Amino acid sequence: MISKELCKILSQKEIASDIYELTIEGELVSQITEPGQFVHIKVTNGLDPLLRRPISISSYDKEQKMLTMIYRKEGKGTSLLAELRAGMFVDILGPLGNGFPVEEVSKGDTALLVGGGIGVPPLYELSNQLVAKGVKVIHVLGFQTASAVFYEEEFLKNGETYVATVDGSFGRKGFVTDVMKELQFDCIYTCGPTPMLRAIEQNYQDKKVFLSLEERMGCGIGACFACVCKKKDDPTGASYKKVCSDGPVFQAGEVLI
Amino acid sequence: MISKELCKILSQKEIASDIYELTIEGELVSQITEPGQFVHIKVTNGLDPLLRRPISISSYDKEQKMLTMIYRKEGKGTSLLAELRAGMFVDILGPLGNGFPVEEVSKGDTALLVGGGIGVPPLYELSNQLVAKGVKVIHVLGFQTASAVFYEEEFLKNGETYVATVDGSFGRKGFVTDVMKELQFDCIYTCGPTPMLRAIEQNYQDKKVFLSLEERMGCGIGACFACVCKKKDDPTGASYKKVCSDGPVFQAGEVLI
Amino acid sequence: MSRLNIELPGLHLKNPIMPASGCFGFGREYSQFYDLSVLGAIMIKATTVEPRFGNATPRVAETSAGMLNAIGLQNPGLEKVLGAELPFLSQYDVPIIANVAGSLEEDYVEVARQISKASNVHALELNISCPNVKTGGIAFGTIPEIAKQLTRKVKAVSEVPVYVKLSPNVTNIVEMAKAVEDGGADGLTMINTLIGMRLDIKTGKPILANRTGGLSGPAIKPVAIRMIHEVSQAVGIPIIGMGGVETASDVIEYFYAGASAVAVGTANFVDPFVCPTIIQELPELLEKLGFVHISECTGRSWKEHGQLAYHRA
Amino acid sequence: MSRLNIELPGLHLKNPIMPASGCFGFGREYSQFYDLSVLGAIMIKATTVEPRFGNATPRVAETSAGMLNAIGLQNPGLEKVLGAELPFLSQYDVPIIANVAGSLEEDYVEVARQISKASNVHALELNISCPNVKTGGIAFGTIPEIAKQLTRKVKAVSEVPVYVKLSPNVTNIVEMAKAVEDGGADGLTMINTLIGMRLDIKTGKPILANRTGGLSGPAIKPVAIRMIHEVSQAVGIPIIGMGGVETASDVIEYFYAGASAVAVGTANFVDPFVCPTIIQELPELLEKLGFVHISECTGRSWKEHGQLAYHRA
Ligand SMILES: Cc1cc2nc3c(=O)[nH]c(=O)nc-3n(C[C@H](O)[C@H](O)[C@H](O)COP(=O)(O)OP(=O)(O)OC[C@H]3O[C@@H](n4cnc5c(N)ncnc54)[C@H](O)[C@@H]3O)c2cc1C
Ligand SMILES: Cc1cc2nc3c(=O)[nH]c(=O)nc-3n(C[C@H](O)[C@H](O)[C@H](O)COP(=O)(O)OP(=O)(O)OC[C@H]3O[C@@H](n4cnc5c(N)ncnc54)[C@H](O)[C@@H]3O)c2cc1C
Ligand SMILES: Cc1cc2nc3c(=O)[nH]c(=O)nc-3n(C[C@H](O)[C@H](O)[C@H](O)COP(=O)(O)O)c2cc1C
Ligand SMILES: Cc1cc2nc3c(=O)[nH]c(=O)nc-3n(C[C@H](O)[C@H](O)[C@H](O)COP(=O)(O)O)c2cc1C
Ligand code: FES
Ligand code: FES
Repeated sequence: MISKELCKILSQKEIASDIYELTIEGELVSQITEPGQFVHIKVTNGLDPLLRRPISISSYDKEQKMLTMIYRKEGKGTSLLAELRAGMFVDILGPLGNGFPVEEVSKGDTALLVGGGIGVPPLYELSNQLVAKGVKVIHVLGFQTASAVFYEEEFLKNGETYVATVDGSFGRKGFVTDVMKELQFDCIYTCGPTPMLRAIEQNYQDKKVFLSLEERMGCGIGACFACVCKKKDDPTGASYKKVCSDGPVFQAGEVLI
Repeated sequence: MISKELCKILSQKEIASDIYELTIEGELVSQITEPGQFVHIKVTNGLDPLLRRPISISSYDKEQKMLTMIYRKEGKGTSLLAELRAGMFVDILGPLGNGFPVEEVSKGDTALLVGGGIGVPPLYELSNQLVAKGVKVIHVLGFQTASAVFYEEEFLKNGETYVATVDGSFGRKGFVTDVMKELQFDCIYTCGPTPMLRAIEQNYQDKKVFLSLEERMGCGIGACFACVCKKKDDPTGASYKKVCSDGPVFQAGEVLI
Repeated sequence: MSRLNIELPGLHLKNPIMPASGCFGFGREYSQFYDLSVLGAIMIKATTVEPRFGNATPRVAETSAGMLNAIGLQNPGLEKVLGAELPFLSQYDVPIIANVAGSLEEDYVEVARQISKASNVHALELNISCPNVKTGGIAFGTIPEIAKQLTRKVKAVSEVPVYVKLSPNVTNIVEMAKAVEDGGADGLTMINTLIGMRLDIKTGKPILANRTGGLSGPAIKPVAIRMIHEVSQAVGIPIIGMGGVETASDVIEYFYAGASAVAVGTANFVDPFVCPTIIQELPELLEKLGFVHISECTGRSWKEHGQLAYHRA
Repeated sequence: MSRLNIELPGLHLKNPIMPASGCFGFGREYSQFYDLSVLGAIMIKATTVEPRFGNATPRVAETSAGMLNAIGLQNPGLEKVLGAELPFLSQYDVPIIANVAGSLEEDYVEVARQISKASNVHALELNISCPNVKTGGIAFGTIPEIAKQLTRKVKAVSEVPVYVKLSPNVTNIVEMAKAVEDGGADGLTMINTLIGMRLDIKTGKPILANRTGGLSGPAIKPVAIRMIHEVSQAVGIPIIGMGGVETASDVIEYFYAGASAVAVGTANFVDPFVCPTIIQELPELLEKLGFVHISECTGRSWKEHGQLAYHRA
C-alpha cells in the first residue's frame, strides 16, 4: 500500500561533502516490504520545484516507524531538501517500487553488494537484512573522491568492505569493477551509475545479478509512462517494464539498460 | 537612494485578524525621506511567487535602523511573508516613491488623517511626525469589522481618533466620509480604497488633500510603465505620472483616480 | 442538491472534474488511492490501433512551474485497451472519455469505430494535437481543413459524441475550433501541451531523448485561459478546459473563461489525491463566491449570465 | 582576454547580456543601481512616431513563474526619445538597440529612418510581435509575406543593422524567421511574449484592463529554447535570445539552443542587479564548463562545434 503522508523530520545531517542523511518518522514505514524501495518527495509546498524527487530508502525501523535516506545535494529540489531541519514536516509518497530480493540468497551464501556514489544508500538496509539472515556480505563501494565517501564504517560492521575512489584519494584507486575481479561470491546486488551497471551485467553473466536502475520520473507510481524500459526478450517494447513500479530493481537480463 | 538589501526580521506579530506587523532592521532605513514611502519585498528566494510585493512603511526609526510595516495576509505572497519569523532575513527593495508632504502644514494647523483598511498603516508615521512638529492631528480610521481594527490606541496617543466599521461592530457604523462631515481641519492626508479616495477628493475640493494611490506594480521603480496614471490637466496622457516613482502620494487634482 | 453536476454531449457528469489523458494511465494506479467513482469522468491514455512503445527515455524534464513530456503515445494498443483496460474501469461508476490517436486518418477512424462501442466509453477525445509524434499528428492539429475532415470521418463512425482536443501551437486557435465544429465535433478539449525544450547545462544537449516535449503544468495556465476565453465566444459547443489546474479556484477560473468542465493532468503527479480534493473543495468555494451551481460560472469573463443552453439537463 | 565579447551585425558587445525592451525603460531608473556601461547593450522601450499613453490599468498580473503585461507600447514618442532619452544614454559606453513599433508600415519606416541616425543607436529591433496593440501589430508578426515586406522597407531606410523580433504566437516560427531573413534582416530577437490571460476569482473578469496580456518570465523559457533551437538551424543570421532568463546558467542554455546573445526582461523587476550579476558570474561558469569563450556555446544542442562564422571578429 502506497500512502502520501506529511512526515516529521527527526534528523538531517551532512555526512560527506554535499551528502545528507535524512531520517523521518511516518506511518508509511509500516508498508515497506523490501530494501531498495524508494519514496517520492515534495520538497516544498509551492511550485518551485513542481515535481517530486525520488530517493531510495537506505534503512528503516518498523518499530520506531523511522526511515532514513541518504542523498546528494544536486539541483533545486535536493538543495531545498537539505535546508529542512528536525521538527519540520515533509510530504512523502511511498513506499514505492520493488526492491532487492533478500530471499534469492540462503544462509551461508556470499552476496556481493556493489554501490556507486548515490547508488550506495539502498545497499545498506539490504546488507543489514542479509547479515540478519546469516548471509555473508562483501561490500564494494565506489566514490569520486575521499570527500564523497560515506557509510564505509557502517558497512564494515556487516562484513568485508572495499572502497574505491576514481582519484585514489581514499581506498583503492579506480572503479568498483577492478576490485570485484578479485572476489568470490554467489550473487550480486548493485546500484549506481548506468555504465557501472552495464559493466557488471556484462562481466557476470554466469552469476545471479540484481540491478537497481535510475530513470527520470513523473508520477513515480506507474501512471505516466515516463520511466519505461524495454525487456531484453522483446526489444520492440510491446511488453515493457516501468522503473518506478516494476523496478527500480530488476534481475540482470530482464530489461535493456 | 534606493537599495536592495537582505534585512533582518526583528519581529512579526498578528495584531488583528490576518493583519500582521513586521519590523525589520536595515541600512536602507537611513534613506527614508518621508512618511508614506513604501518598500518592494521578495517574500521567497524561489519563483513562487515571482514578483515583489509593495508594502508601505508604517513607521521607522533611523537611529535603530528599524522600519515597521503592517499588511493584510491576502494571497500567496503576503501569506508566505506572514510565515517569516524573527531572525530570518527578507529581500527588500526601497525606500520607494514619494510620501506625504509634512511641510504642507504648519505648527498650530489641524490635519485630518483618513485611513481605510490597509490604507491606515502609512498614516501612523505621518501622524507621529506631524505631532512632533506641533500640528494638531485628527484621525478617522475605517475598517470592515471589529476584528480588522488595529492601531487605534497608537493613533489615540497622537490625537482625536474616530473609528468607523462598515458593520458597526466597532466604533461608528458606516464610512469614514460620514465621520469626516462633522470635523474641522485645514488639510487632509488619506490612504485607502480608491472609492474612498474619490469621495474625499470630490467632497473637499476647497481643501488641500493628499492621497496615496494603489496600483498593480511590476518593477516598483519607474521602469516598466505598469502603474501609470493620467494627469488631470492632460487626460490624453501624453504627460503622465507613475504611482511607484512619482507617487504613491499625489495632491488631489493632480492625477485622475 | 448538487452544485456540481454537469450535462454535456454524451456525458452526465456528477461533477466536472476529470483526470486528463496521459496523466492517469488507465486508472489502475490511482485506484490504489481512492474510489475512481468519485470522479466526474476519466480521460484515458491515448489509444492507437497497434501497441506503441513510444519514445526513448528520458521522457520527462522539469521546467519552472511546469514539465516537459515526450512519452510518444505509448499504449498497449486498441485490442488490449478493449480487452483489459476498459473492462477494469467498468467496475467503477464513471464515464470514460477515450483519447483517440494515430498517424494516418485510417488509424483514427479505426480506433474511433471500435472503441466507441465499448459500453463505458461515453465520448471520444480526438487527439489531433500530440506534439510528440513524428508523423501525421502535427498537420491534423494545425491545418483547419485537415482537422475538419478528420473530425467528419471520425464522427461518421463513432457511436458516441466526439470532442476534439486542440493544440495551442497555432497562430489562430479560433479558426481551428470553428473548423472542427463545422466538421461535426460535439465539444472541444483544450489545451494540449505547448512545444518546448530543455537543455542539459553540462552536455549542452536536450534533456529529452525526443529533444522537444510538451509543456504542461501551471506555467501554461494563462495561455489556456486566454484561448478558452476566445474560443468559447466563437463556437456553440462546450469546452472541457485543461492546463495547470491544481486547485478548486483554478477550476472556477477555467469556468469563468468559458469551460464547462475541467481536466487535471500534471497535478496528479504532484498529488495523487488532487482530483478528489478539488471535488470536495468546490462546493464550499462556490458557496463563498455566491453561486448556486457551478454552471453559472461558465463564461463569466465575457458575458453577464454564465448559464449556457447545453447545461440545462 | 575576455571570454564574453561577441561581434554581431552593428554590435561590438563587450558581453552578450542586455536588458530586454520594455523591461528597462530608457535606462534612467536602473542607472541609480549600477553603471550602465557594464552592459553588453541596452534594448530600449518600444518607440512610436507619436507619444502613446498605452492601455488602462491594471497593466500587469502575476502568473505561475511568470507575469502578464499589457502596457500597450507606452512611450514618449520619437521626438522625445531622440531629444532626451538617447542623449541621456549617450553618457554611457553601451550600444543601444532601438525597439521600433507602430500600427502602420509607414510608422515603422518613419521611426526606423530617424532613430537609426542617432549616434548611439547601433541596431534596430523591429517589434512586429507586440501582443498588446489592437491595430496592425498582429498581422506583421504572423504573416510571413507581410513581415518580409515590412523588413525590406525598414532595411531600405535604416542606417544600422535591423534585427526582427519574432512572436511565439505562430504555428510555424521557422517560416517567419526565413521570411524576415529573405526580407534582409541582419539578425533575429526572440521570443516576444506568449498571449495569455488571468481572471479574477472574485469578479470573474480579466485582471488586466486590456483583458489579454503578454506572458513573460521563467514559465516561457522552454518554449523560447525550443524555438531558438529550431530557428537557429534554419537561418544564417544571428539570434538574440530571451524569455525567462534569470541566471548565468540560463544564458548558457540559450547559447546552446543557438543564441549569440541574450536579453533579460522580467528578471530586472525581481532583481534590479540581475544583469551585472549574470555578467559577473558568466566567466566562472564558462571556466567550470570548460569553454574558453562563450561563443563556443552557440548551437551546441544541435551541432558539434559551437563557433559560428559571424562571431569571429
Ligand atoms: C528510484 C530512484 C532512487 C534514487 N535514489 C537516490 C538516493 O538514494 N540518493 C540520491 O542522492 N539520489 C537518488 N536518486 C536520484 C535523485 O532522484 C536525483 O538526484 C534528484 O531527483 C535530483 O533532483 P534535484 O532537484 O537535485 O535536481 P534537478 O536538476 O533540479 O532535477 C530536475 C528534475 O530532474 C530529475 N532528476 C535529476 N537527476 C535525476 C536522476 N539522477 N535520477 C532521476 N531523476 C533525476 C529530478 O527528479 C527533477 O524532476 C534516485 C533516483 C531514482 C529514480
Ligand atoms: C504603494 C503600495 C503600498 C501598499 N501598502 C500596503 C500596506 O501597507 N499593507 C498592505 O496590507 N497592503 C499594501 N498594499 C497592497 C499590497 O501590495 C497587496 O495586498 C499585495 O501585493 C498582495 O499580494 P498577495 O501575494 O497577498 O496577493 P496575490 O493575489 O498573490 O498578488 C498577485 C499579484 O497582484 C498584486 N496585487 C494584489 N493585490 C494588490 C493590491 N491591492 N495593490 C497592488 N498590487 C496588488 C501583487 O503585488 C502580485 O503582483 C500596497 C500596495 C501598493 C501599490
Ligand atoms: C506525461 C503526460 C502525458 C500526456 N499524454 C497525453 C495523451 O496521451 N493524449 C493527450 O491528448 N494528451 C496528453 N497529455 C496532455 C494532457 O492531457 C493535458 O492536455 C496537458 O498536460 C495540460 O494539462 P496539465 O497542465 O494539467 O497537465 C499528456 C500530458 C502529460 C504531462
Ligand atoms: C512589462 C513588459 C514590457 C515589455 N515591453 C516590450 C516592448 O515595448 N517591446 C518589445 O519588443 N518587447 C517588450 N516586452 C517583451 C520583452 O522584451 C521580452 O521579449 C519578454 O518579456 C520575454 O523576456 P523575459 O521573460 O525575460 O521578460 C515587454 C515585456 C514586459 C514584461
Ligand atoms: S514515473 Fe510515471 S510511470 Fe514511472
Ligand atoms: S511599477 Fe514599474 S513603472 Fe511603476
